[in-house]
Amino acid sequence: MAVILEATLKSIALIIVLLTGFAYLSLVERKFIARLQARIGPNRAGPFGLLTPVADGIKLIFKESVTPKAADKPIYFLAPVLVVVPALVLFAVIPVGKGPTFQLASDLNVGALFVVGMMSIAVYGVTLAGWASNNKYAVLGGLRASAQMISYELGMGLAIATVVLMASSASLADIVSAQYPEQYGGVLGWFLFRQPVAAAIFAVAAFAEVARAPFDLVEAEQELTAGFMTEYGGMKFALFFMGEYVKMIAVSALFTTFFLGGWSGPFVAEVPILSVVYFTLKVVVCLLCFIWVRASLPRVRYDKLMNMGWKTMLPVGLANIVVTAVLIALGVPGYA
Amino acid sequence: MSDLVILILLGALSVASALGLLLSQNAIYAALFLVLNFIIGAVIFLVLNAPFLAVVQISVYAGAIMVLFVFVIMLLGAERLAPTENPPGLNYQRPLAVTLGVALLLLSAYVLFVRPSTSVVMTQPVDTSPQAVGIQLFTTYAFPFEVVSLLLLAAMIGAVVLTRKTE
Amino acid sequence: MDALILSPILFPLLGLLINVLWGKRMSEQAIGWTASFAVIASFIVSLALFLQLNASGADKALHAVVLPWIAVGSLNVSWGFLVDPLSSVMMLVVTGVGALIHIYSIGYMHGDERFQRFFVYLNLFVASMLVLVMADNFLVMFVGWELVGLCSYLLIGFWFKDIKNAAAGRKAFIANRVGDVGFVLGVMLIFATFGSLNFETVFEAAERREESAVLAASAIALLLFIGATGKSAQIPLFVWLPDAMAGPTPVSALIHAATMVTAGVYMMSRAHALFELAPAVQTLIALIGGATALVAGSSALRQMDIKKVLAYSTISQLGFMVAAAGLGVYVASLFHLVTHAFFKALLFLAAGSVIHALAHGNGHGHSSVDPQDMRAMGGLWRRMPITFASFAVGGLALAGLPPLSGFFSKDEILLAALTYSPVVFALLAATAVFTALYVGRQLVLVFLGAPRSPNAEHAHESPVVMIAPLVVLIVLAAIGGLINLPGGGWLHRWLEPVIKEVAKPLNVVLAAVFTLLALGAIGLAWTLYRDPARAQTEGESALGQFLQQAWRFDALYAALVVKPFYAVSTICAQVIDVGLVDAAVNAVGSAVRWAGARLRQVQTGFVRSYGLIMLVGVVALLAYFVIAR
Amino acid sequence: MDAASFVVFLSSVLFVIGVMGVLLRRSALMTFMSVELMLNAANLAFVAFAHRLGQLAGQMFVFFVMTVAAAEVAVGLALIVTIFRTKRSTSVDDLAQLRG
Repeated sequence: MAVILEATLKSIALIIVLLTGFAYLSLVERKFIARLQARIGPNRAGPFGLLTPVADGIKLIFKESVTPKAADKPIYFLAPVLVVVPALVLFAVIPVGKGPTFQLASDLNVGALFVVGMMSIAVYGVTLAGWASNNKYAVLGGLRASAQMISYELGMGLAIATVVLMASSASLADIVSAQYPEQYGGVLGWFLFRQPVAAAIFAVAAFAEVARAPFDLVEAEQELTAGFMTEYGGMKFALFFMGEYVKMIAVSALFTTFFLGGWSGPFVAEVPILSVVYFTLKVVVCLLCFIWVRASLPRVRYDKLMNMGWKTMLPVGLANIVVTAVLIALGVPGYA
Repeated sequence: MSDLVILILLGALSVASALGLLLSQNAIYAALFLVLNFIIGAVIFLVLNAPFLAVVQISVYAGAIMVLFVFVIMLLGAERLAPTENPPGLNYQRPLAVTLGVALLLLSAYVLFVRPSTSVVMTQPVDTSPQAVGIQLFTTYAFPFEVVSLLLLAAMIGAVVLTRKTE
Repeated sequence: MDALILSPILFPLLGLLINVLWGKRMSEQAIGWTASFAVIASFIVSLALFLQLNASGADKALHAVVLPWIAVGSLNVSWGFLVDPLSSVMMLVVTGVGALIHIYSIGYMHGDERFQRFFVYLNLFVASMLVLVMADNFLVMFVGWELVGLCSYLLIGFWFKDIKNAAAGRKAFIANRVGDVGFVLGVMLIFATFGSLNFETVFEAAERREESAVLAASAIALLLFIGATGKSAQIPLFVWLPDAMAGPTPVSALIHAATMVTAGVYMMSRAHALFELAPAVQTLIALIGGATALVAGSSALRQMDIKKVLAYSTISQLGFMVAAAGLGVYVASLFHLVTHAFFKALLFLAAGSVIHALAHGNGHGHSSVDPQDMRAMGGLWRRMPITFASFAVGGLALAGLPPLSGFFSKDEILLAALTYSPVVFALLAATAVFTALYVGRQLVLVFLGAPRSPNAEHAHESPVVMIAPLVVLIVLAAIGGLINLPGGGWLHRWLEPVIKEVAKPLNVVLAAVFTLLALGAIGLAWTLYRDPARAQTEGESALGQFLQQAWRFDALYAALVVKPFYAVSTICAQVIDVGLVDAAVNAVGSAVRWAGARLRQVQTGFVRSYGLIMLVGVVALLAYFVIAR
Repeated sequence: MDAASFVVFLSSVLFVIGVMGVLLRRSALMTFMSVELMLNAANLAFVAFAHRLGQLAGQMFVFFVMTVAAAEVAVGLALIVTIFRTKRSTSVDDLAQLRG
């Protein structure tokens, strides 16, 4: 019984953190982009615009909820949920701090595979949202989204497989601790430095998974109005919005775990709570990179996107796995 | 015993989703019911000490195979299924099929619950970690593994050739 | 040692392989010379083996068992090969004459669309003939025996686009097959009698004159002789050889004059121990040989085709050899075989040269003539001097004029006939006169007088590749007699370990008489055929017709064998096959159709109903296993 | 009743539902999904037996079944798409040309 209680409490805490995180991430993004574009950004609600998310929330809640007549109702309502849930569930296996205290399913020895599985489930929400709206732009957006996500899942899966190979374990906790072998002083043990190719593939795939610029073809307003979200408004739109940001956080957390040494940092052994701080810091850096890229790069053409997924990411990822496996088999220092 | 309770709950859900698949008039719904069924199946795998298969089930069945189904259904616009009416000369199909299905169910129930089962001693729980599965896969089952990889290649080429548009 | 003994066979096979695999990409020259060098190499090895045999003493045969073949019960046959004095002489003849003819063929077959295949067949033939000659047991010999038959068939029908040529090939094959049946039966009987097929074992037993051997010898000898009549073209199976002239002329020279047709004679010499046990059969053989010689020799008198004359001449000379074998003078028989190989190859190649020259004219817008018809020739000596010289030397050797090779060998046979059998002597003596007569006739018609066609008028001497072998053969045909001068020459001594035979001294009277007869016959031919008009009409008389058709053997066979056979075949085809076999087959077919028409109702085409049927099966099986077990 | 027999029974129920789907539904897509359901039912039974017998072999089988299923779906869906292009229909009853 205690186990269930603990899990429930942890889940609630996690959801609260994520929801606030999502709300303020939207604010951060708007402010950050504004700075990058030499603007000021939202600054009306509250000091420095800190209450903007609250104001947004109130606006969205009180908006009239319009449902298209031809929409397939159950799925129309189900789709936004399907977008948010896998992103939330992903956090179950991510160790946000040192030890089992800071992880929901700490003993899951197939954690990395679980990540891949959840990523693949995430496609449904987008696709079904497009289909259920009964709108051709939405359907096209949905189809584009699913095709894009499936293509980039392969690259991401290969990158994760390389990491699993390096750590010789599929448990995320093991992966984090594998990035601190004795012979490497601190930061150099990160897989970011020992597996730069995998890290690059993962990063690119992450943009495609979250469908953000430069890979936001799914909602390319010039071509598809708002893509699969065209027919969604009010809170249902907010759910998609939330899904996107939670996914962004989740992917950043995963990148941190896989390549940036997770929660590790100086003095963690003495003060365990520091690990959560380190983890949060690293995730925030990743998120800022997301925003930075969005502000800098133009959108890619769709066929180029698909070409890159299948003809660059996949072969490179495969080659990387082979090379890594050979290096490990040969016992090369840093890989054995 | 708690395992059994969980399993019965999951089983009920599983059967319900399967019936949903059987009875739905919309292919997308059917596909979603099937996805649900697969995810429940994955949880059952977890309960039965098969975590590796559980996640593979999710990523392969739910994440890849069923996405493909949904994709094809949407692509063809084939979601509206005509009501099940039999072509002439096929009227016997439904009653016979149902009868046989019930017979099959009764037979398996008889075997499982009525007949005294030959006692099988359960040995120690085995190591079902990905490592253990991987080692088995690359030693004992290395040959089938290679064969299956060839099969996948053949299927891939077959699918490409079949759907290629001829000029 | 094994490899060395085998190599004469392996070289042509190697050449064949190269031409089969890469011939498509090789030039004519390359193909021809590959094949020729293969045979030349084979000849060189044969020569080496011969010299080794000579050095080590002729009674020490070289023997190699390469592979076991059949070992069933008491039957034990291996791929064994033997080089003894007898086979070494044959090897030299086969590879030596074969090599010359290969080289000649490069010129003769120039431009043929199936040039490559021709040389493949030729190499295969040489290899097969060597298998026949070098075999150390009857079964391997039979393999070679069949293979040369096959090559003969392939090469006679080489220009199979003309249906006549294909038919000729078939005829040769069938006639040989009849003989082969006798040969196979003979081999079986040998095994039944001696319990072995090895020459050594069999002949030793035969020489010991074991009782069982003596009893069976007549039957064995008769059966083997039937085989020989097929290969060596004797009565009654000689009819295939004239038709075999349908093949390219080098083939006629190599196979149907110099080598394959001598297989029967070789076989009889090889198995002489067996034949000597059956004196009655020997007499029969001598008579048949003599009769064949006379029939073919007289038929040659009225042939108009340049090659047909030589074909009948070949049959006739083979008759001489067979008669000699029948008289028990095997060395004389082999001697004639060797000299005949020289001068008959020479004659055929010279004839080929003539045909080549005349056929050449056909392509140049002149009137089209049959290049083999002697009526279209005449006066060629001026235009083709070397060919004329070749033909003259070969022809005079054939006619038996001293000191050419034919004189010695023929004389030896006539002398033996005179000694042992007056009837055979009469037959052979007449044939000898006929021989000189048709040789003279042919020389006059082809080379002397005035050209009787534009082609003959514009004929040119053949190219060097064709002329060079002719020159070599001229020499051989001229001096070939030296290998066995009367009174126990070299060949007698050399063959001593295999065939013990007392040599006879030269009978001067006989030699002088036949020389004069031959000269007289040639003179007669000169007077008769100086006016070529006679040649045009002579075939029209009843006797002319009779001779031209070779004593009407073909017609006889057509009436006695072919027609009844066709009748029986017709009955089989129309009554038994259509009425019985076909009806049964059709009945099965319609039964299946009927059943199929009923059964197809099950195939509704609905996948679902198939699935349902499967489910019925599944439930039934499961119920069986659950309830019945 | 232990967990394994229950799961095996569950597997047979799911299997029968799959069979019904194959036999009663007309759409090729439905047929196909029902086949997947049947395969999955078989997988459940395999895992149950593996659990009961304490062996990994059953799980290995499931792994291979999944692979084969993936291959099957790739080709099968390609077939359905191709058929749909010519027939404008996914009904298996429209594909009855092979009747006798």
